[in-house]
Amino acid sequence: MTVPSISITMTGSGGSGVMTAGNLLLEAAGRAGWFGMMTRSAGPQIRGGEAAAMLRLSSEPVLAHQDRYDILLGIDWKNADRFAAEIPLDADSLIVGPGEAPAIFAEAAGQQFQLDLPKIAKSVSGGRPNMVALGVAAAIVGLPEEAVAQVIDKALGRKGADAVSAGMESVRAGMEAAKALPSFNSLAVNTEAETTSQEARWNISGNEACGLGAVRGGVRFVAAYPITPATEVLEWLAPALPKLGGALVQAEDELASVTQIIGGSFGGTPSLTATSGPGLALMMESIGLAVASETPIVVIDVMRGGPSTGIPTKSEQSDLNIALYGLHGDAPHLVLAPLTIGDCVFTTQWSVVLAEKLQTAAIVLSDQALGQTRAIIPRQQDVGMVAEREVPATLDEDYQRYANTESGISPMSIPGQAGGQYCADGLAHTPTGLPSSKADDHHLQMDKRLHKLTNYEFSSHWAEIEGSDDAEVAVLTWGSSYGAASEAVAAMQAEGKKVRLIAMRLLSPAQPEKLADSLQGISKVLVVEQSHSGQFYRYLRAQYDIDAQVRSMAVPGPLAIRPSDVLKTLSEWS
Amino acid sequence: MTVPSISITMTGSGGSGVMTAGNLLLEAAGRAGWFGMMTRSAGPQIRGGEAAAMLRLSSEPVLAHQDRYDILLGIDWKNADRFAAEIPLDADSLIVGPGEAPAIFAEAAGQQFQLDLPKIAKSVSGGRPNMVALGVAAAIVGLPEEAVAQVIDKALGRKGADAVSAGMESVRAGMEAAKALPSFNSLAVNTEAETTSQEARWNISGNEACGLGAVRGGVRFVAAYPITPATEVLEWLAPALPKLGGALVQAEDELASVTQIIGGSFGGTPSLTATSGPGLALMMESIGLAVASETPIVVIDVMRGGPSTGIPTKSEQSDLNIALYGLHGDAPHLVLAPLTIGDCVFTTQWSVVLAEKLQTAAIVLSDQALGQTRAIIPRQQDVGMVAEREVPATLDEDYQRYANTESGISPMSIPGQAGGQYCADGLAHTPTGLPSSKADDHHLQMDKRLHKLTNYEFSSHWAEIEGSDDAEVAVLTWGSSYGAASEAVAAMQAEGKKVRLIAMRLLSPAQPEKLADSLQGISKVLVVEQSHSGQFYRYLRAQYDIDAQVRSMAVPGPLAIRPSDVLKTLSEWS
Amino acid sequence: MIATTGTHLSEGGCQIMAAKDYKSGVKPVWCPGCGDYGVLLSLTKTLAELQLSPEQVSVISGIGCSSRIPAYLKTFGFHGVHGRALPLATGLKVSRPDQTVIVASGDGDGFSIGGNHFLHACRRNVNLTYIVMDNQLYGMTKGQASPTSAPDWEKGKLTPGGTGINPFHPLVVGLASGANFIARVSGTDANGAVPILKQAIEHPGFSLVHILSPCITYNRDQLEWKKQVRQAPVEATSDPAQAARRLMTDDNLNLGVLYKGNRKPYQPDLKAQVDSLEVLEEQFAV
Amino acid sequence: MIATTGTHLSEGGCQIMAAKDYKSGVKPVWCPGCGDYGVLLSLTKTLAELQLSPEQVSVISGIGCSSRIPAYLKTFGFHGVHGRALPLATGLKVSRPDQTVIVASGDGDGFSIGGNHFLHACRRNVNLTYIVMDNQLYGMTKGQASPTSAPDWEKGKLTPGGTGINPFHPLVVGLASGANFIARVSGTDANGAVPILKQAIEHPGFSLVHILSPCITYNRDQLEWKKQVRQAPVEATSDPAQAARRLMTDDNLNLGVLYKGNRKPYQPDLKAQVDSLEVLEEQFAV
Ligand SMILES: Cc1ncc(C[n+]2csc(CCOP(=O)(O)OP(=O)(O)O)c2C)c(N)n1
Ligand SMILES: Cc1ncc(C[n+]2csc(CCOP(=O)(O)OP(=O)(O)O)c2C)c(N)n1
Ligand code: SF4
Ligand code: SF4
Ligand SMILES: [Mg+2]
Ligand SMILES: [Mg+2]
Repeated sequence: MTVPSISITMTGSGGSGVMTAGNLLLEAAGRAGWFGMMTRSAGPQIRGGEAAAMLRLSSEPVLAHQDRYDILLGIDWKNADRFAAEIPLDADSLIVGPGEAPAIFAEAAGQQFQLDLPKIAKSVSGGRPNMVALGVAAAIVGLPEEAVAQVIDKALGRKGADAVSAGMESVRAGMEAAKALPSFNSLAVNTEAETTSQEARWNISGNEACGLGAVRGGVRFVAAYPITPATEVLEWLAPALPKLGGALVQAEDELASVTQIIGGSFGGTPSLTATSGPGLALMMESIGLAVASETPIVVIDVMRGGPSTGIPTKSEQSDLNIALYGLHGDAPHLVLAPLTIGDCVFTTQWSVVLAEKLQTAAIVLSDQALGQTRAIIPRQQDVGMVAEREVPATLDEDYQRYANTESGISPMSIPGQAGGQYCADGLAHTPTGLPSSKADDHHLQMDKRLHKLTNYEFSSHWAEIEGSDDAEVAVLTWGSSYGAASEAVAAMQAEGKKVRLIAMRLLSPAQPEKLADSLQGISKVLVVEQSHSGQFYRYLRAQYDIDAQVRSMAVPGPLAIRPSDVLKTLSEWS
Repeated sequence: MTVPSISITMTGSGGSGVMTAGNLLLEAAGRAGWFGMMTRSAGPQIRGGEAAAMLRLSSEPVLAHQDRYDILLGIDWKNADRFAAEIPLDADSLIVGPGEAPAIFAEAAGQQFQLDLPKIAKSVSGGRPNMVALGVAAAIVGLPEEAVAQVIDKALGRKGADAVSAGMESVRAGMEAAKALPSFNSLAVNTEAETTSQEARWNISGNEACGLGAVRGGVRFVAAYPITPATEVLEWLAPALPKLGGALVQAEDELASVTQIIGGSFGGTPSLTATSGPGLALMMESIGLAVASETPIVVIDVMRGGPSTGIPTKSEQSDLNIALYGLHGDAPHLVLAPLTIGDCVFTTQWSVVLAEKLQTAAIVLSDQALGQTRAIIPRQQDVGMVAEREVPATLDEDYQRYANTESGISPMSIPGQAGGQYCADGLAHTPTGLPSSKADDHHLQMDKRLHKLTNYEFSSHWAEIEGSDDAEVAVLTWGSSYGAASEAVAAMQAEGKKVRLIAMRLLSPAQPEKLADSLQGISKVLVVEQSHSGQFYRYLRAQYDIDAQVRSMAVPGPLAIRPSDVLKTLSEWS
Repeated sequence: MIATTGTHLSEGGCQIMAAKDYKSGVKPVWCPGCGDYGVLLSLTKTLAELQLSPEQVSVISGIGCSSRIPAYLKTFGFHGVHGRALPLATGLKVSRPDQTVIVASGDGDGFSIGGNHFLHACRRNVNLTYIVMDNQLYGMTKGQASPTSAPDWEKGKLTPGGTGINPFHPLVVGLASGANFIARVSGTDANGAVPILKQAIEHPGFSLVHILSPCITYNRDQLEWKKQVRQAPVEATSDPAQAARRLMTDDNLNLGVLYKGNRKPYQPDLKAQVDSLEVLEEQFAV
Repeated sequence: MIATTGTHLSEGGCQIMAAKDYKSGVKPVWCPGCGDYGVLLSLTKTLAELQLSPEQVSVISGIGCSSRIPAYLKTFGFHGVHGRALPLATGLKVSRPDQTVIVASGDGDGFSIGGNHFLHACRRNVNLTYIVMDNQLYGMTKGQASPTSAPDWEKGKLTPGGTGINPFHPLVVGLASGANFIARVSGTDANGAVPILKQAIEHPGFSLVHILSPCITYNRDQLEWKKQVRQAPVEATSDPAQAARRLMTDDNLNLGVLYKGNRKPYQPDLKAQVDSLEVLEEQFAV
């Protein structure tokens, strides 16, 4: 069933404080017992340019933005047209703001009301237009004043009582002004929420969620070099790690950050770094070292538009190729992808546990759409998985660091363990780690490194599977495209059509049997992804035998794939 | 038809001069009008350890080593058993050397003759065991003394007449001693060769051939960081470029060498670098810059065993994945691979021309087996292709560096051209090069960069196709595996079986129509490659619809794929 | 290697270029008040002083707020990847010595990720002018510490308690690695910067110009620089040892030319010695 | 962060380790006569002097002839990728301050591809000992010029007429970037090297030990070093300015401790402040 929700965008030029208003609206919705998400978009200016806060609010958790916006609220309209492609309006949409909205919006929307927010703000002592906007928005969507008051209190409390009361005055003025406007208060306010929300709901971004997943998985050492849109993963970890007895080191570059974490891991500490495409490219050589030397590491790649510097502030799923194939030589490793903001916690945690268990590198493919979107979601319970590296039971003269075991996992000693000394090496080596160019040694270690991955039972976490058991059509997707695909599948099911959704969380190693099982009865597969060349589609062709008609729906960034895009393609085909 | 040939290996411990003897034997064979190839293998020591010179000599050009050796000639046997896996002997093989050969050889070979080369050398004033070995080898294979004398003269001439005569004395002593041995002089000596060989035949390694191809294609700027087994490409270019008005700069690392050549190319000079797996990994970020900014560059990757530092001195075709897919974002580019040592000239030259024409990055996948093997081959005619970059016909206010043309190729101005100023950028950009995060701009440039490659007609150079028009079985391979595959196919044809061989020189962009054409009538396809995970096989699955049964024969390094391995797999299947 | 193509605007000898003629007209993405506006102005004024035709000049940069500068100029430009402006410029200059090549970086681009190229560019001494807009932080990624940040700057988002690390001394390291010309200018004083930039461009070999360019968004304290800077009290020296002594006690606020070396620039001779490839091919003949 | 695990050989307090006890027994791949044999010997002797249990010590290297050294020792070791020994060691030491971490490089590994990490390791001043076996060339790749090669060394295979570039001054650059201890030893004089290496390991912060380690295969002239070296005529200074003056005129042949700084090493405190993750999770509660 599709989720009832309200979508609202607030825009404003540099200095208008529109993002603050958006954040407070989201938080207030959370206080009121709702769920929701907010994505920000900004102009090309480094800072202080025009911006748009795009929200979707709902009484149930939401995974993707809608195809359209109910409300466009402008604090002002300067350069707002820049966001037109991201803010589709239609005959049911309402525009509110001072004077004439840009034609591109006005022509699309059904209704337009003029409301001069800056002017209203002036009527309040210390009033701010963005707080007025918050009041207008809260009123239109039907949020109780109490919820807004709580967040104003929290946000402005530090600035003193005057600031709080000026803020609330502005909010109230906005609410008052909104009475003249149609309301969209279709969502039931959860009256119990005020008491339970503190525990039951989180306000979190995907990047923060990755950080949390990392420490839950046991990560205690991080080395990093900032890059958009991954920086917030690191910024969250920087103060968190010292509290847990860990450390984050800001490195001189990505070559250093990835090798620093190899060093940390060699020392026995689960270690991680986060980056984006350009940084990942620089790390590939050393990720290969982690694979060959069997030193566990986790690298989070928060993907952005590519290639090259590309579009740092927008999302795309186009680093799949480099993550799967970007290592020189045959270097089997793990590639995983969170499906939702909340799932960033679990997938990162699981990746840490898997990397440590399998003594290899794990690349986690998050993206800008997950990472920099802030959402009200149910609290993510800790599943309790923690890194557990196999250490040698006994250490004697014969200890072989790269012993050929049945599982392919060789117990790994840690500096400080007497008798466990070995020399880790990226050269082809013997079971003891001695460099060797002999065919037998090379083959043994390559087989071992492959089989430890392919033999491992990854359980049902490999994918989320939704929809009908008796469907003939399936949507196959991965990572953040899950949100839109899931909504589209739900909509089709609501129409009585049978569809199945398979969203892969584990990309590598491939799971041919699991996929075959999950495709039972399916004769048509739509492959949905956000890339230009259909990277996921090609990967599926390379690794899986799919006994069905397969069609590729590959849409590059920077615009998010919308549920309706998937729905349309699906309806036309099935 | 299979080529009649003699295969001989000479071994010796550190300081024995066995490589010199091998090189002179090869050169002498060339003088005698033969063709041939020589591969060297050495122990783990940095320098001066045991070594093996493995030769195959023939009256016709040869592309791969045989499955077995006719003769194993030891200057001494110290550590020679280290090479056993590389030197298969059988009942028809002859071992010659001082005392007992290592058991692993002796047990395999049909005949063994004791000949104490060092002792024979002592009987000559100034005699050297390796020159004795040269004489023995020359006599066994039936090379005329005159041909050996010529190369001795050339090699030792600088050291004075005494050295030359001591050398020849040793050779003659070896020839004399060899009279007691069975001879393998089955190859006709080309008596005209002495006069024509100078022009008609080359003694060249694949790495040198890449260097020559580069300058033939118009490369005049090279920046480089040394790495085994690519260094000789650079070492050949270092003195050659200044003669041609070009330059080679030794850079501080691979990050610098690849960006230096982007700078050189931006300045209008066809530019190239050469590296191996670890260096290629470091270059990926900036190769993406070349793709996005449409600045032509050529990167030669002389592949070695992987992953990580792997096996620097041995061959493997396992960098195919990184070359095809190792760039972040969607970054279409060229990937090519020479098929033979001689073809290193043409493929490199063609790559330069294509990169310049299509304003993109070309990765050339040579490997250690081609690069560091020295061969006598027919002189490689210059096909006359030279880099021709499209420059703007006129330059005015409206010049758009990244204009959306029909071919997708946008005329590129060069610094110094008034009115042609633009700012090259790796950010998503408009046709003028201005950074843009708009969907339309992003899509336009991505489409353009893809289509300029897919629209281009690559002609018949895309692959070598051999064998029967009416075959039902095909061998599909790429790069250096062509040699063994070609020999296997020829052997099957000689047995009256019909087989076709398709060896791809152009790996990316994929050529689905061309492959479909070349597979007309084929119902079984054996995919042959030197990797552990079947990278080529997976790539074919991803990009091509092959309407036949497909089987993968993927064999990792470090041992070369042998014609008989292919033949066996083929015979068993077809 | 390549024939210089095209006609030069100044070839007629009469057309006088003004500073504004070097502006591309593209609107900078910088925050209002950013020091980089001043640097842009200094550059256009310097180019006008030198009367270089825009097509004779290439401005190469990496990634960062400061590295956006090439697009705002009417010269050739290359906005490359983070940290690699110097090698890109090296490849261009070595193969096209006729171009005037200016390299622009920030303190992160130049001294953090690009540190190795900095070392080796100083050492190699190609005839480049390297301007580094130092704001002691990463502006583009929204305010993290850079190598030149003060150890107790607590606002760096990855170094909550301050970096605790001594800042990088660009000029001392530049001198130690062989830079041939070292100067400092204030980004907010375009007129003061022009004569220095002019000298830097005209000086043969590798010229390093350290520019104090405040980031008003992530460290407003840098607005104070304007008041704190002073002309270096002594003349430029050409003695590295003397320069070292001075620079080691330099407090980052001395403006002017601080060192003027006379090492020979690195520039391969690009005159062909043979006129056919066949001469090279002879070596392969059996 | 991690509990130190395992028992120490020396825990009983009675077992005395000899130099040979630090050898792994693996036969080096080095050419007979290579200077690196001497370095290996010095290291084992130094470890014996310090009576460190082999499992308390990690030796981290990059790629090169010299970088092969960890496998020849009985300590923990990591033979990583080319140029990245220092960051690998940094990650290890920061998260495992209880380990004694020694980093081994060649001049190519350390100053060419690894130059940026060198700069920043000096600056960061983590308690590491960095030994660089300088043979002024790339041995492993068969004889190309390195940053420390003489400009007129014509045998470098990529620089046929010599590099024409001033050599890199590791000690000057190391000092300029903040190394806390700087010394030079001769690779061929193990007994002379031991006391210096010992001090380097014991000195807090980043210690740089420049080792003249001849490559007899690609530059036999380096055999002369043995005769040319001398003890530095003056005592180690702790004044960076004085050290700078001395090092700038240093001819590469002065042995001994040349600088001993007293900057505070960088070491994050690894004591946990909270005992449950829930404290961190509270911030997300609506
Ligand atoms: C390989 C890579 N790593 C990281 C980044 C992210 N990044 C962009 S600019 C920048 C720092 C810029 O700092 P600086 O050079 O001082 O320029 P400023 O913005 O301060 O002028 C970083 C880390 C990137 N683009 N590429
Ligand atoms: C990324 C990468 N680039 C290049 C190489 C090739 N390579 C191996 S060792 C080496 C230089 C070693 O020189 P140095 O560090 O001085 O050590 P030495 O052999 O002289 O002791 C090079 C360039 C490599 N292994 N990896
Ligand atoms: S963030 Fe700082 S450096 Fe960047 S444009 Fe704004 S003021 Fe300038
Ligand atoms: S090549 Fe030189 S550095 Fe390498 S092992 Fe031989 S002598 Fe030592
Ligand atoms: Mg900066
Ligand atoms: Mg060296």
